[in-house]
Amino acid sequence: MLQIRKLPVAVFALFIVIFPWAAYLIPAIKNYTGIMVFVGVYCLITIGLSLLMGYAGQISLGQASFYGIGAYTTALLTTRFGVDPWICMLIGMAAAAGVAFLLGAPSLKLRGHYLAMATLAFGVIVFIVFNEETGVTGGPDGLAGIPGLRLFGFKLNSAEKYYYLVWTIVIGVFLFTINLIQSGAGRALRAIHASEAASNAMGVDVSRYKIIVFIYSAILASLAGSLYAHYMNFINPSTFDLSFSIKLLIMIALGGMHEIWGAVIGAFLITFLSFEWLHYFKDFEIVIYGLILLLVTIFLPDGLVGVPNILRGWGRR
Amino acid sequence: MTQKKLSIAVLLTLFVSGVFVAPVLAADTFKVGAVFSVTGRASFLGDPEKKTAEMIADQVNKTGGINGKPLELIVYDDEGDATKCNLAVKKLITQDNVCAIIGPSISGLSLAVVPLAEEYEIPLVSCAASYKIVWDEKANKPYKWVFKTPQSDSLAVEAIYTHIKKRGITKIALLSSTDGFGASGLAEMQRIAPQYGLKIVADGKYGPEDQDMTSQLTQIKGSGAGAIVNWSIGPTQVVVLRNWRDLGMTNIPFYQSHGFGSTKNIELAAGAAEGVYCPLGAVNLPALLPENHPQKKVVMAYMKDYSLKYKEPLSSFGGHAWDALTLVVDALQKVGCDKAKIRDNIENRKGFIGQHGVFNFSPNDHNGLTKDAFQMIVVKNGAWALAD
Amino acid sequence: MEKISLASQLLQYLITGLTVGSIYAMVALGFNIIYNVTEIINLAQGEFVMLGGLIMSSLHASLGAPILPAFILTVVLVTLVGALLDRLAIQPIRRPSVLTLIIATIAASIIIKGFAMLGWGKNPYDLPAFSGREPIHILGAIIQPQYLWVIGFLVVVVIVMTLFFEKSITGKAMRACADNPNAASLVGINVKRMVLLSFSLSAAIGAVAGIIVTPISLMTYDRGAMLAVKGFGAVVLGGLGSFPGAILGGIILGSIESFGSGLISSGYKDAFALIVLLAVLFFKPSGLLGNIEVSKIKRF
Amino acid sequence: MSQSEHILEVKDLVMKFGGLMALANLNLKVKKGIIKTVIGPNGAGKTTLFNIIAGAFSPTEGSVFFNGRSIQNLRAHQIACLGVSRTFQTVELFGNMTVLENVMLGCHTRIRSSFLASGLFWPSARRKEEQIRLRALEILDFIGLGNKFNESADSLPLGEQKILEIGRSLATDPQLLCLDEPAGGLNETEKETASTLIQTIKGKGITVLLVEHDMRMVMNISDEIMVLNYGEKIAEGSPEEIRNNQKVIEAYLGSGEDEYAQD
Repeated sequence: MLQIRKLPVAVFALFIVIFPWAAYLIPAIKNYTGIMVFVGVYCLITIGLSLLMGYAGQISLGQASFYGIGAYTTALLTTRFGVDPWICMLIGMAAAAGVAFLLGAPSLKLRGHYLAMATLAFGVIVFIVFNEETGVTGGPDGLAGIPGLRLFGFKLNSAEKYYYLVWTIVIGVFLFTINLIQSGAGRALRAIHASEAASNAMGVDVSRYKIIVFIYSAILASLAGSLYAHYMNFINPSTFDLSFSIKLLIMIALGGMHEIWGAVIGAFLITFLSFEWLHYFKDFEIVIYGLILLLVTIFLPDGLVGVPNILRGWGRR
Repeated sequence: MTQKKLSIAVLLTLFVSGVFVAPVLAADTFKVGAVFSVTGRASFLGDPEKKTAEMIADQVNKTGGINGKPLELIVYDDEGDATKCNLAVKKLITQDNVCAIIGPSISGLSLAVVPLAEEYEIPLVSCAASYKIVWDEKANKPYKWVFKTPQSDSLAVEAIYTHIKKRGITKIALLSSTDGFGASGLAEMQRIAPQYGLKIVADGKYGPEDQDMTSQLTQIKGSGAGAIVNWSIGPTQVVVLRNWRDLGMTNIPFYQSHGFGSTKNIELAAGAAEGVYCPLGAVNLPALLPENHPQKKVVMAYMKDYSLKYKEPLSSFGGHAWDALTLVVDALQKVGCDKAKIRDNIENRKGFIGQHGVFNFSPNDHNGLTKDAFQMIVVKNGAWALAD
Repeated sequence: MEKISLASQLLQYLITGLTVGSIYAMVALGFNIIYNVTEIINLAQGEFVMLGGLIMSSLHASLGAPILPAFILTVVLVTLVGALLDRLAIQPIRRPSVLTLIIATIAASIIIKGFAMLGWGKNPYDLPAFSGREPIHILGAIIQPQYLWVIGFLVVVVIVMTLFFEKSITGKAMRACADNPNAASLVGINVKRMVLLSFSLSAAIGAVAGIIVTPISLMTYDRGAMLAVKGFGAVVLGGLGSFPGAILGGIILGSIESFGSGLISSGYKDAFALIVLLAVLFFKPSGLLGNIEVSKIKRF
Repeated sequence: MSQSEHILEVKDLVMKFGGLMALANLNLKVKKGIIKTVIGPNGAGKTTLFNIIAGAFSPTEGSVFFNGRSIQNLRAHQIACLGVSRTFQTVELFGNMTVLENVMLGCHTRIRSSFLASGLFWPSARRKEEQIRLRALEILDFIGLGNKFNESADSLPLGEQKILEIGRSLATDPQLLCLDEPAGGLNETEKETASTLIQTIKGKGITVLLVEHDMRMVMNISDEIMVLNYGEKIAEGSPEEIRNNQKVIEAYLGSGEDEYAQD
């Protein structure tokens, strides 16, 4: 029986609440909260992607486009029309869901590398639109002046406040997703991953499930994009390019894609590596990054969430 | 499995060293932060900027520092990524406690961190071109804490258009790359063309990594344009020249942006750069400057030091960092590490002789350069020459 | 001012499309050789092209080695990199899946790119054109001699590959691995060696592509990723595993970009190519010349 | 015979793959509550027939009626929800899930909760989940795998995997159960178990459509038998009639495969 215990989630939540105070004491992660805001934003996307890839077995190389759709929707509506940011977020999520439906219906019939290419192509097309529609999106220079968020009249203007906002949302989404995985829906998803023919014969509407998960992952990515835009107060297309889609994939692979925890661990690790730790290697940064990636792929096929199992294996010997 | 153990040990070491290696605690120094796009798509800007800034810091420290205190330059690479840039600037402000920040290299990223500089009240001297970086359109005056050293793209465009108009050409074709450099140039070219009575008859674009621009040029060939203005950087600006020559279009004058200003490009063009015009600042042309030119001395020195230290031709973009850092160092020398005073010092600085011109800042002008910062240059016999 | 007729313009777009498409096709062929033996899409394929250009430039343009020895040495060196890639990054993977293999090849491409940056720096490198830069005029359009070299090399590569896979024992053995690795190893084919060979072979083709395209478009250390994406697009458009498909896919992509930028909007030329690709996939899920039944039995 | 007596009716079914005729003008009627078996040499079109009934393929021509309703244009999952369930010739279990979860998935057709309700862990969703669990355990007891509910489906021996597939199908609460070679690859004891199980299922009022090569089992449990050869029906009747049908004997001998001899 697939059991994701709730206790670790509670411990994790507690850690999220308390650790910012402890982090100030450790010099190298002084910037902890600042970076964790982004880790949280990425977590939202990787959780959706993990469900899509690890559970439903569908690859997406275009997830950055939904992230971008969320970001640009809120950015445009708030700066041009003065719409309330929270309403913009909902509109952004609806927009991403609509696009995901239109793309998913024909694409999710494709298999393996063909699906990878189709989602990749979509991601690149969206990027080109962000880049080329200068009149609307500001082109490569981006859009500035996006307002910050307020909650009950309370301005979320510092990294700390935003940290708590983002992570509250992440934990909510995380719990929602866990419940989903453990319900009949999650079972159906894993069944699809194992055998589409048998799932169909058991009355599972395979294409419907695939599309729903795809839409769910798009909604989460869009939400992440909106949160990002309101935190940065600025967006430009290069944040939403193919390399970001690939980075998300790397996060999932590194953390472990068959477990929802992998999404969180992967996002955490890659974000800290690329924002902080790799800088110690100066010019060798790229090479070290590639090496870490390769070593994990070779030696930890289940990602970092598989490490406890490996350690247990050692203990037994 | 030993392989497994080894790999895990390696990984653990990596993380532990990442987490617990504390930055070396610095002695009493003047700290200046710098954020450049050293790698990534805009590395053509960030790389020479970083090298230049580090060279200047070395020189300052070798000659006794600033009023006896060493200059500590902290450089972060934003990789052309807005998120990283934001984090780097925040880190410089909140953790490294720098006196002032130079960079970022790209207009988009500079725009992204302007709000931070304003919020934390720290002087930021950007090395990117867009006038929007220093000009608060809502308030219709410059941002309080933000300056920039590069000439606005509009100045380069105006220099080119003046030259085109002088030759009696009225129809022009534009070419630009789809990255930030090309797009901001394109926007200015489109905006300013009517002021010079120029009609844009073709508007071609290409990706920053494209192989061949024959199609775009062929379209221009059919458009009846009297001159071509190209705005791009990196290999494409050379490839487009070769295509122009190969297509037998040399009878249509070709204008490059100021981004063409490296002799390396002339060399790479393999002869195709002959007769090409571009607007360049003094920094590109030390040898062409008359002895009494105000910038002659600083430009010659920079050229010599840079080529000696890095064994590569000078890129004019490094000059932006030279201007920015020298400006900040000067201010530090006069007022010390007091952010408000540094700001005031820069804002009122007149006659600062930099690589890209003589800067005259004022409360209403946080760039301090005029169109005269550019001269029209033509490539003659594989070298720069002043255009008529 | 001299104008150019529409017909000549169209011809010019076609010539450009064919040339650029030929490069994509070469990358796509490299993808297919590896895919056919291993079902892996090697996203480091673009790095072979980059290395080919940069190594050749160093040997020929900088060190002054004569063109033929430099050419051969470059191909050999890049082939070695291909073999190393297989031995160090692909073979050690124990539980291959689409994702792990994609990540492994991405990781490899990051490493190769990183070393190229350390070795060559970020500046572009050039090569002299093989037979000068004097353009040939045809019906108002021009052809750079190097264009002919590109198209010519594509033809040569295709002929050599066809002969190799159809006639030679090794080629047949590689095809057997593609059809059924288990059966192949039962009849005594060393599957691992065939995989190694496939990586070496496609690295060699990548190197050739890099050498011939550098005189046209210069070469920088970070060009690989873009070429890999275009090649991947070409191979999927034509149908995974199909050699004629790879060539067709590459040339179609190149032509759409060329005509699209000339006739409609150059800013969106890459988008046009991708929209066509999506449309093809939606109507023919296994690409133009791919076989849907075959694609169903493939693991990935 | 009146319409209502037949749970399944296949009319003038034609299936072509490219130029290959897999089924030619096939007609088949299955009475409610019986075990009907389709036999025939390899490649006779038995599995194709199953795939069409279950909605995995759509036929080139002809129609399929289930309880009088035309189903040949429905999709596989819709047909499953109507009450037609199937097993696979080669085991298609969800190997990454436990035995219990495999059966629980079968309950999907009857009890379902929305994405939102499951995600928010609403009481209704929890209640339904518990209901499914109990039902699945019941079925596992029925097929005799009750004590292995927590094992991974992959880890079972082939015989039990085949039984589990039947259990999973039962969980969909079918009226018609299509079993594709349930005894294929099993040893004698396992075959016995399977035979008994199939008869018990018939006892519960579920109609069984069977494809099987094991003639002893077929003759023992079938109420009616239809024989296919090269996509065409060559005989139909009771086990006794089939045993003595000259055409059938020729087909088997002529095809060079003496199926009787295999047992």
